[in-house]
Amino acid sequence: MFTKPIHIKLFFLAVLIAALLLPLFISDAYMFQVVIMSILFAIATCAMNLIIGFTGQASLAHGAFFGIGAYGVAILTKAGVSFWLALPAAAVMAVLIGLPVGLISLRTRGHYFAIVTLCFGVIMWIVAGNWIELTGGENGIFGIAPPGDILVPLIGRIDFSSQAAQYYLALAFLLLTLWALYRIVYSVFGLTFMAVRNNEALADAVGINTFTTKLISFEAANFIAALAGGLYAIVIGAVSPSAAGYGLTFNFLIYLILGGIATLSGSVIGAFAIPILMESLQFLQDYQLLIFGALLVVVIIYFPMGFVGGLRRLNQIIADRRRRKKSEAVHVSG
Amino acid sequence: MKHLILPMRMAVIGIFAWAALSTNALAKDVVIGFTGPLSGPGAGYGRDVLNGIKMAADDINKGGGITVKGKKYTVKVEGLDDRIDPTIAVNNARRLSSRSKARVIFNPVFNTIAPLMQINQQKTSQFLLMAYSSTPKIEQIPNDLTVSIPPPFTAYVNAFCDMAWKKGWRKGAMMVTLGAYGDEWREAFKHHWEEIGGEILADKPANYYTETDFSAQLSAVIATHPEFLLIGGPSEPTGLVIEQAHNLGFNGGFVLVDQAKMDYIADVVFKGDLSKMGNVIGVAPIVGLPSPVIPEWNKRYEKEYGVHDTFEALLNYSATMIVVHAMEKAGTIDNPQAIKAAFAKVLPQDPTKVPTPFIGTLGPKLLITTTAGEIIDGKYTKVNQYVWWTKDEAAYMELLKSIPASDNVVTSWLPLKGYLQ
Amino acid sequence: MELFLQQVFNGIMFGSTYAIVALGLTLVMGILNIPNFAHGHLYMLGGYVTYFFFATLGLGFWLSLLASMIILGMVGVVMERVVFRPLTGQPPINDFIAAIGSLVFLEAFALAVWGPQGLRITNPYPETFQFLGITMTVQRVLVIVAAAALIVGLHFFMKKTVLGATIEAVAQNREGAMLTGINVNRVSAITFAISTATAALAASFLSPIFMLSPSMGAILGMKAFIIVILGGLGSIPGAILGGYILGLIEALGGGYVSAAYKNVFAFGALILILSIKPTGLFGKKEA
Amino acid sequence: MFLAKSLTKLFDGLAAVQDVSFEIKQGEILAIIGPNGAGKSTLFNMMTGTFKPTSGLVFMDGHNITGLKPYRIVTKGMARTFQTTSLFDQLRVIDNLMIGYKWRTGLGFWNTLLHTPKWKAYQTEAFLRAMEILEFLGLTDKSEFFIPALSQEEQKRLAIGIAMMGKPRMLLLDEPTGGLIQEETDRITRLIQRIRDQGTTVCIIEHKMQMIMGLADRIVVLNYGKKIAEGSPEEIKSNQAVIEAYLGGEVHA
Repeated sequence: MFTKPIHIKLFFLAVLIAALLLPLFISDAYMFQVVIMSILFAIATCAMNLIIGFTGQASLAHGAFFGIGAYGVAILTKAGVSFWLALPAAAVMAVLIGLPVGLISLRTRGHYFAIVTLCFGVIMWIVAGNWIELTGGENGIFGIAPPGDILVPLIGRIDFSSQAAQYYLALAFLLLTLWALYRIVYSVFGLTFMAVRNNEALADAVGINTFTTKLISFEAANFIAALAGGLYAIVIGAVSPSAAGYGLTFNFLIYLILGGIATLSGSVIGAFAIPILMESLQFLQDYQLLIFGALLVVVIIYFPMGFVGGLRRLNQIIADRRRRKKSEAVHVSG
Repeated sequence: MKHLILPMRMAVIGIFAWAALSTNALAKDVVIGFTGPLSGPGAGYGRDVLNGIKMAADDINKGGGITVKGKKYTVKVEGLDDRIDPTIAVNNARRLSSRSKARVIFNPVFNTIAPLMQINQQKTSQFLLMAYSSTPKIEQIPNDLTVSIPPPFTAYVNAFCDMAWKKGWRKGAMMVTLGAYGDEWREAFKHHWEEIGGEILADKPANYYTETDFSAQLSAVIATHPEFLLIGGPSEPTGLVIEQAHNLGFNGGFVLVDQAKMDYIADVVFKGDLSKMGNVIGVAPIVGLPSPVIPEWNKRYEKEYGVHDTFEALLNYSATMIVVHAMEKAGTIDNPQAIKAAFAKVLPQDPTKVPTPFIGTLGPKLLITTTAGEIIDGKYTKVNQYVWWTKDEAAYMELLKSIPASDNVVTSWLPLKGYLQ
Repeated sequence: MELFLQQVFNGIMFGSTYAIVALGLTLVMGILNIPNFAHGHLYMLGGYVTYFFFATLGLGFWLSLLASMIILGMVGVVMERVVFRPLTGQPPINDFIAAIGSLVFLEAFALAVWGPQGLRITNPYPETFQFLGITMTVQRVLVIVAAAALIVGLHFFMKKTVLGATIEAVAQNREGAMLTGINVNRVSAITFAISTATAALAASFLSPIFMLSPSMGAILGMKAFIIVILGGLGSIPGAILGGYILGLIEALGGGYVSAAYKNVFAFGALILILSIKPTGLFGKKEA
Repeated sequence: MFLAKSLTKLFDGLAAVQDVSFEIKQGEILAIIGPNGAGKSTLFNMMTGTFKPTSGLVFMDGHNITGLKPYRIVTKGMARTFQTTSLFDQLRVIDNLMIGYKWRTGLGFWNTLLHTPKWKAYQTEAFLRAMEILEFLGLTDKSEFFIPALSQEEQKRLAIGIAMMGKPRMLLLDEPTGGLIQEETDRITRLIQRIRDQGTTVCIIEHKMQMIMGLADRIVVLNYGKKIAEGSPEEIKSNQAVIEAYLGGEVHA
């Protein structure tokens, strides 16, 4: 009932192999960096997709939870905790902090929910900039060491200060995220998220506890966002309030919408395409943001469902037409 | 799900097309990189820094460029905007070092300096990081390829305290900008001021970057009846604070943190009317600096860039000069270690050629005197110049010879803990 | 006591600005259902346009103010037509993205035209006077008076004019209004124009006191959003009350407790109020 | 099986429903009728937990379910549809149905993430139930369609199907044939009869008198928020108060 045709599976396999082999073709530290960061942003955007895209609750505190992951890993590793412990711990921390936030903000709906979560996000951002003892204030926490070398059978020693190792680490988490989201989204349980987004009253009437559903989605998104943030901390090596800011939330939102909301591949495509677009607009210098702002408006007008959504819509129109023709043919013969 | 093939394919094509667009610097150029805020808050500051670097490159190129191992090179400056976002800053630095082969990169904000110090020693993309930030935190991170340009702000703290004390001020109140820099400043100032016997009556920081009306905090600090206010952040809002304090009936003096420049405020905010500023202690006005080339430099700078000159532009101008001359002396344009090692050979700089000459190096720090100035009754007074790194009088007297002097400048020794050699 | 009064005065002045800016936003958000996150940036643009007429062309303060309101009104019409009207029928989150695109554009535009350095127009009324032991400047009093005048004016406009009644009708029932022959598109354009013109008005009054910079609209825009939600979406009295509440919270919190956490008070108050009343102070029951 | 005891709902002090009591018996079709604004929907919403009654009690199988949230009431064996056809219009027909079965299963977060054996069993169970309902509705060939591609009538059927998914013992239908033409109405009527024949009790709100008279076993009539009559279709037809409330002729319209 939720299985994909074989050629799609083969295509994803090909993409996976390409992704695994990519480091062989990138010799350039710059492109490597952009790709690694895009993977991290893709993870966070996928998480945002869960709560905004699939569950329909515009959580604008997402950047703050990314920040909790980043600060969590930074603080714990600085205190001597191994990265491999610090990362899940930071993510659990995000879930714990997310609980009161969710309990309060999920009482509101629509624009109200967006603004309440934005407020929570801004508050956490301000706290990050001012709780000097814990977060280092505006300077943040710097000199965060990458995870220690680990010994892997067959491959040998992995040194995480190299870009290739960071790439595979990030890729592994992206695949893990996509795997988890795939399982959730293409299931009856995932349908309840979409049911809440689509028609909350009806979902309620058919026995779905909408509040709990939203809370689970919110918390799962926070958990994953924090994982992405934790990875960010070791890739960048320094964490300052901008890693927890609302600017980050807006970036994720742009990736999400332009890539294609409520589609798994859309988040990934958005998180790759937009930063790469921004990088390639660097030559415009002072006019970079001018052009980007205008582009954003034009794209949202002409591709309201984003890139993947647009293609999907096209596909659907064609399929519907074909189906209609077929049923007409049946009527004629019958 | 066929529809997914197209986007994926296009994304892959996109990545490779973009990769193919790599632009290598021309063979005869030596690229100096810059990443910093050129838009958003801090844009003015970032542009001042970049302008200084650009002007140095122009001056070098006008003189025929540099000669390294017999080959002639033109200095090319590539400046990228990072909006103080660490992600973009790292991308920019990678881009500058991988694509443009820049081996020297300037950055003016600690939040982006720290992540750059994480990557500048990686074998695949080494570069010399020219960090323009006065926080001592830079020296806490071990890094052989970082140079910090400005004097530590604590040198200013000591200098300003010294001047304020001599004026007879005892009771102060603080309303400094929020943020890392402001936090460090007010803490250091409070500590030092109380150490020498002064008193701080109130401490109400304000956000100079996002707020523009300071009356709430100002009323609170003024209500404690201080003799002077320690204020400052970026220059323009600092000017506003002075004006608003006067409007609220404050008649005391002001001490400005080193980010705020009194001449800039006087010229830009008060349109040159010094009398509107009251009594002010702060970083010396540029016109008061001892170097003979200052007036000419000033004029050229303002003509070229259409903005008031600042210390940021001056010090980065001088630092860029050090870098390119060190390249000549080291005989390499792409070995950052060798370039840094050659700094010693081009220092001290000649005050008749460079407006703000550096004297030497101390660990990762370039050494330059701190200069403090004052406005009394609508006029600039003489400039105080402080040597802060010599550990004894004798070393100071020895150093005096290489320090620029003029009739308008009083030089003295103000040892700064942690930096004495 | 004097200190307290001074803070209250400052709070009222802040609040006046917030009220005007939020008023414009609540019109657009409540009536057109457009979460115009770029509202703060329109305010910023209004300030720069006033600067252009006042400082660059040398017009007087009041003329510049008028010119700025007219130009921003036109900007509002254009923005509604070009950016938001094509998005009709799309999910609100798309309006939000378009608004982010617009604000990025506006900020980059101001940066390109006027540069990053702060600009300010000379204060036309810099005189200070003492009242109840607190110091005031005429310009600041003017801000408060202008805000009050605008609020009263807008109230009469909405209640006593045909156009105002039409706008209200559209706000209450868009489809219904369309059926009675109201040209909804025209009403949308006019509402947007009023919204942006009031932002320009606020910016004009404040530009002698505050520095203009391309990024100044961001935090104000966010606060306006918060006030609109605080007061209840589309509620004019809510926006006004919310504006003054926020101004006072900030002034008192910033003056007495901690400036660093000043915005935490403001945003925290919103969370508190919404956790008690999920649709804001004057919100309709089910939004 | 179901009992409403002096239900009252006040909106801003005005009574939308006042002191209404009635009973629904196992296996019958009970219709609630009344002119527009009589309080039918408000009554319905109180029965299903959407509104909390200002006063009065609701019982299901002798259990007090007053004030329970709608999603809890469903688990007591009562399902409902909405007046304006309410579907998950962004999803496919089959998805719409499967959502309706979720509460009966243990398809939670962890089961789904880990694909436990339980998950597999439940997922199959839900799918089979959906296929069963599709066949019952006569929509088997449209299971992959998105909602907008369905006809008005098909949508109405699907809405009933979603409510049926969770195997309710009592079904509450809010104007199931609103906006349909006679032919379609007849088909829906037959569907409702088949539902009842399967043993499900039905409570229905309807405007169409003719249809109700033929379908219902008993009728409750509301006017101005009060119950003015209760009885078999024949009794209602001849009830003076009802005729007056409908201004005479309309009952037969």
